[in-house]
Amino acid sequence: MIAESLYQELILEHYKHPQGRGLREPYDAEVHHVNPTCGDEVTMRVKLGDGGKVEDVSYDGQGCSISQAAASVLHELTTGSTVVDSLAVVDAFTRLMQGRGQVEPDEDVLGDAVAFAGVAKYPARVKCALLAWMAYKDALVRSSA
Amino acid sequence: MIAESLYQELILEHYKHPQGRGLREPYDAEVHHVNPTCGDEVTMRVKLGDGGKVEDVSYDGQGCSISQAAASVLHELTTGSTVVDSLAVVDAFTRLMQGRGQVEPDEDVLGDAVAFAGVAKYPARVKCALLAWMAYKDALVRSSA
Amino acid sequence: MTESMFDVERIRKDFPILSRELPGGRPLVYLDSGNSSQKPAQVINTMRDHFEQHYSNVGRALHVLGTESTEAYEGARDKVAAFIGAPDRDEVIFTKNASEALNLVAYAFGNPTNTDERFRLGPGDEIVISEMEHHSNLVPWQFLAQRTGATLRWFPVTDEGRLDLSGLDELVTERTKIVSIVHQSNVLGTVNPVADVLARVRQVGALMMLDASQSVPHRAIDVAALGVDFVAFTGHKMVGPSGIGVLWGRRELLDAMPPFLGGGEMIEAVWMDHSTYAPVPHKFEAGTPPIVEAIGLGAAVDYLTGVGMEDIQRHEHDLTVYGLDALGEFPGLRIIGPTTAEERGGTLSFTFPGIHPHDVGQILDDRFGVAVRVGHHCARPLHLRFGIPATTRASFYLYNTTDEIDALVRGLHHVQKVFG
Amino acid sequence: MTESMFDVERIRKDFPILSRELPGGRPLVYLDSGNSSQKPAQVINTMRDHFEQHYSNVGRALHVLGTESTEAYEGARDKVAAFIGAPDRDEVIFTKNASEALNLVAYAFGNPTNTDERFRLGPGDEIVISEMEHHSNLVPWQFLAQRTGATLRWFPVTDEGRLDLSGLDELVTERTKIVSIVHQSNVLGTVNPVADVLARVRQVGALMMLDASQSVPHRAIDVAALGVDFVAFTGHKMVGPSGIGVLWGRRELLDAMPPFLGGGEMIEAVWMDHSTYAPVPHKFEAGTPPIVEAIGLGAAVDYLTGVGMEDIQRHEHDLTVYGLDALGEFPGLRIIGPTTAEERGGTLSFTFPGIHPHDVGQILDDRFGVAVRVGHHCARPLHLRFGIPATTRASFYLYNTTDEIDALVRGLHHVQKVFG
Ligand SMILES: Cc1ncc(COP(=O)(O)O)c(C=O)c1O
Ligand SMILES: Cc1ncc(COP(=O)(O)O)c(C=O)c1O
Repeated sequence: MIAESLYQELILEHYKHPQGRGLREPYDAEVHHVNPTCGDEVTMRVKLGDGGKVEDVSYDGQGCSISQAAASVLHELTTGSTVVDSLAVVDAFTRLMQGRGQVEPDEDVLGDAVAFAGVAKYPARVKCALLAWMAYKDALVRSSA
Repeated sequence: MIAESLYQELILEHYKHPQGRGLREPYDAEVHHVNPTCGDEVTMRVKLGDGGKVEDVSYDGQGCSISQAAASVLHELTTGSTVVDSLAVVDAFTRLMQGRGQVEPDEDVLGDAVAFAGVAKYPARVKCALLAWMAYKDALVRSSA
Repeated sequence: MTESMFDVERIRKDFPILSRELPGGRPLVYLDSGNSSQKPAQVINTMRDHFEQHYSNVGRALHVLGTESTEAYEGARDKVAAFIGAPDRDEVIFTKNASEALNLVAYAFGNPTNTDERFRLGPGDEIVISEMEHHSNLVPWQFLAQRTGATLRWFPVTDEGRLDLSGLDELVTERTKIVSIVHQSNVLGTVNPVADVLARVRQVGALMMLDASQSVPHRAIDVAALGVDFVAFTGHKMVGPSGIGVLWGRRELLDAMPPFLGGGEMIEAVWMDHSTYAPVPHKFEAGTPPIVEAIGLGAAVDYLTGVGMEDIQRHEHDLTVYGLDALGEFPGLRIIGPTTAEERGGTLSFTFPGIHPHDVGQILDDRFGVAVRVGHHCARPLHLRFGIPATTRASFYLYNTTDEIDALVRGLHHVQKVFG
Repeated sequence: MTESMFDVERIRKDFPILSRELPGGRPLVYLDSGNSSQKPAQVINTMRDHFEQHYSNVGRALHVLGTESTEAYEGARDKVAAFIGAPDRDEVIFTKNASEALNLVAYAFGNPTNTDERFRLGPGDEIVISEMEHHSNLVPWQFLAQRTGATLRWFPVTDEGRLDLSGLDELVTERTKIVSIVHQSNVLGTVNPVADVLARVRQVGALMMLDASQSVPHRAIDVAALGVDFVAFTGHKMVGPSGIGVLWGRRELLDAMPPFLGGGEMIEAVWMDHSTYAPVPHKFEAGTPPIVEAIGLGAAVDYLTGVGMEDIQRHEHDLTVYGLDALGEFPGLRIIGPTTAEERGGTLSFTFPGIHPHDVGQILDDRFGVAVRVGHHCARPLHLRFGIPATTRASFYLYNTTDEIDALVRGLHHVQKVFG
């Protein structure tokens, strides 16, 4: 019963049919993040455009459904957005994940990412959900540097 | 009540009036033994004569009543004896001490040393009683070498 | 099942946690003993009783409590020594876990204050481990190589998950100072052929250490019969408490090694500018040891001996056969490690194509109360060797049943339904 | 006595062992808490409950038990961090005892793999300790000096048992890399003037470590306010279990230090030939940590906080004043350490002319059930400095009473009668 609240249909959907997966050229920065406790990995590339626009977020990786679906959702929410807006989404997502199930998700900001609300109750899985998102933040820092 | 069985009159007597204390010349071997857990120390000299005779056992040291009295009793029992006979006494004494109170002391072999029988019930004090006796054994080995 | 006095239902009653209910009223199916075992009431109560009635520091105190604590602590050493067939009880050194024991030996090498040839180590010298090592028998040797300039080499692993001895003579040579390998793999379940390796180690005059963290809990071990120089294992995997591990070593070597941690209890006499050291085991037990934990380990050893190590091994062998059968037939499942129960313990690691072990473990836990471990199990290089990031691992102990393996299989079917 | 909510009789009821009878029906008078403290039911029960209901390995397991154990273990870290005012909970590293914590820092220096200037050490560099150190804050630095060729120097101690700072500027110089001293002496009771030493340490750009094994249990400590770089203490002296100690260090330094023990949990990723390491605290926690022991320490910290560290300190101060008065009047008795209660804890060490401490301790224990410690208390150089091989030490804690000090005094009168 509990599992159901973790494995939302939407997460399984993104896992089985990841959006925007694959590493693409050109890019401004590439980062590789690893979750040492489980071996989940993600390589993430960011291409920025004029006016702080995020032109492409491409990625590859391996890991559990949560980490892979989170990367797919991240791609959807950030590509075509702006650095500033996407950072707001990352912030909201991070707060949701670290909220131990106490934080109410804001669907307007988070979109499909609200499906991950259940993950927040599983401390060991929070890192999986955040892996791609932290990598994205890191890649942004490096591409602006 | 228990203390009484440890601190036999005879032990207190040897402690207050140690026999043969003081380092003397000549000697064949000198050893210095320390009980690290309590800092008890003994320096022991052995002088052997013809026919395996123990001519003198002289010692100095510091420590508790048990360790000092044991050295004094050792002096009495070994000086003038032979290497072979005195080693038999050392053996009997060691067995008594390590017997956890289960070994019946043989007064014929041990003489005054039977007073230490109560010490065997105090594992932490056994080392004190044995300090001088182990040093004696060590000194014998070195003087025959 | 083989006829024996072994009664798993009676044994289960000794372990309070096994009758615990998980959230949602699920019963607990604990298949993660390779990670850490549960504790019988006998161990828990021994520890509580010591705290409530006898506790004090050991070695240093002359009073009644000090004497009682010291006797219980040193008594635990006697028990452990007897349990592993140590020729000399002073060869049993209490550490905080197996990792400390392995590091202790690694730090004995290449120490500039050491004068014993066997523990000298520098460029040109070699350390040999294997590709199936737990990080705790791998990283300490990497450190040692980095500190000293010595070279780290390793046995490969075959596709079946056995130690590959084909290059033994080229791998273990006159340059080798120490060979340290796992006795039973915590991922593959493989029990390694100690004698074959040891023969070569002796030929070249090197030392040999066994990481027995996964063997001592599961089979009768006799260190003298094994013939190696050092053995490490850990209390929490053998129904003992956390916070206690063991290094066994040959006395003569322990005497020759430089001390590792400095502090109270490990000294003979101290001056400001130098010290002399206590004889083993105390030489390697700096500071207040894990007193009540050692006493708890003593109770664990009593418990295991009471049940009987032969019976435990037989029971686990039966479970392994049953488990290998059940998983072997499972569609799409790949077992990482030997697929037959020969020279193998009850540790079954496996993968499903396209389903990540995290997801397997989560569903098993959430829906079925089946606790398995998922990930690389602190043996990442072994997983790299098999080209996989992680496995799902079910590991058995004396209190497990075939019913629990059935529950695992039911859970796996559901996993396939969700992610298929 | 000062007015307070502090009720020693109520506190005594929390400690099961205090109502134990010794052989012969004597009540226990436990005056050996400086050696190791007793444990309240709250700590014992927390540990038992964890074993019976929640135990599993931490960090590695995703299942319910693994999550509960990990939360309890990391929760204990939060509690300890709050207890000592650590700016960052990840600065709290669990070790097996204070000795391991001190060794951990000592091993960070002079490691050939280290690249941080502050931890480089070799000939010409100096390490400064003091003559009043416990062997656990002495031998690790001797080892370090021996391994690296650095020079070990030390603060002398005054006749009153205070740190002699008169040569501070000549002792702590540009050559000094680390100063490590005890916060409160385990023999003298002296509380050292940290700020005075630290000012000089900062002037010369060295690091400073405090051995707080005897202060953290007895007074509210704020590591940030102290301003030093490293602090070590130990669970068993602060109503916690054996098998658990703590190193606190400034994050930035912990990050810069090379790892110490290698193994599971302290890594980020491992290949056969190299590894990367987890961030602190895990970087320094190789292998399965003392899980239930850390949780027990968390319960100990809760207990002490519940009673109130200020009240505990006040109570002990009152006992110290009472004890110094009583012993000060005792014919022939010599107190080793400050004879007034200022900047001093409740640890009273003393000698009698012509009566060895072993005999004192034995009679006190056998006849009166008074448990004191006798010997050099792991501080042999300090005893050498005072020209004595050993002392008798009575040490107080929150559960002690003035009646117990009276019992001690009665016992000492009898000692004098037997040996006088
Ligand atoms: C001042 C001091 N430092 C260090 C230690 C060592 O603590 P542990 O034995 O727990 O390592 C002690 C206690 O034995 C002590 O009193
Ligand atoms: C094979 C093996 N070696 C070493 C260890 C390390 O034991 P510990 O974590 O108790 O140090 C383990 C368990 O984690 C293991 O399975």
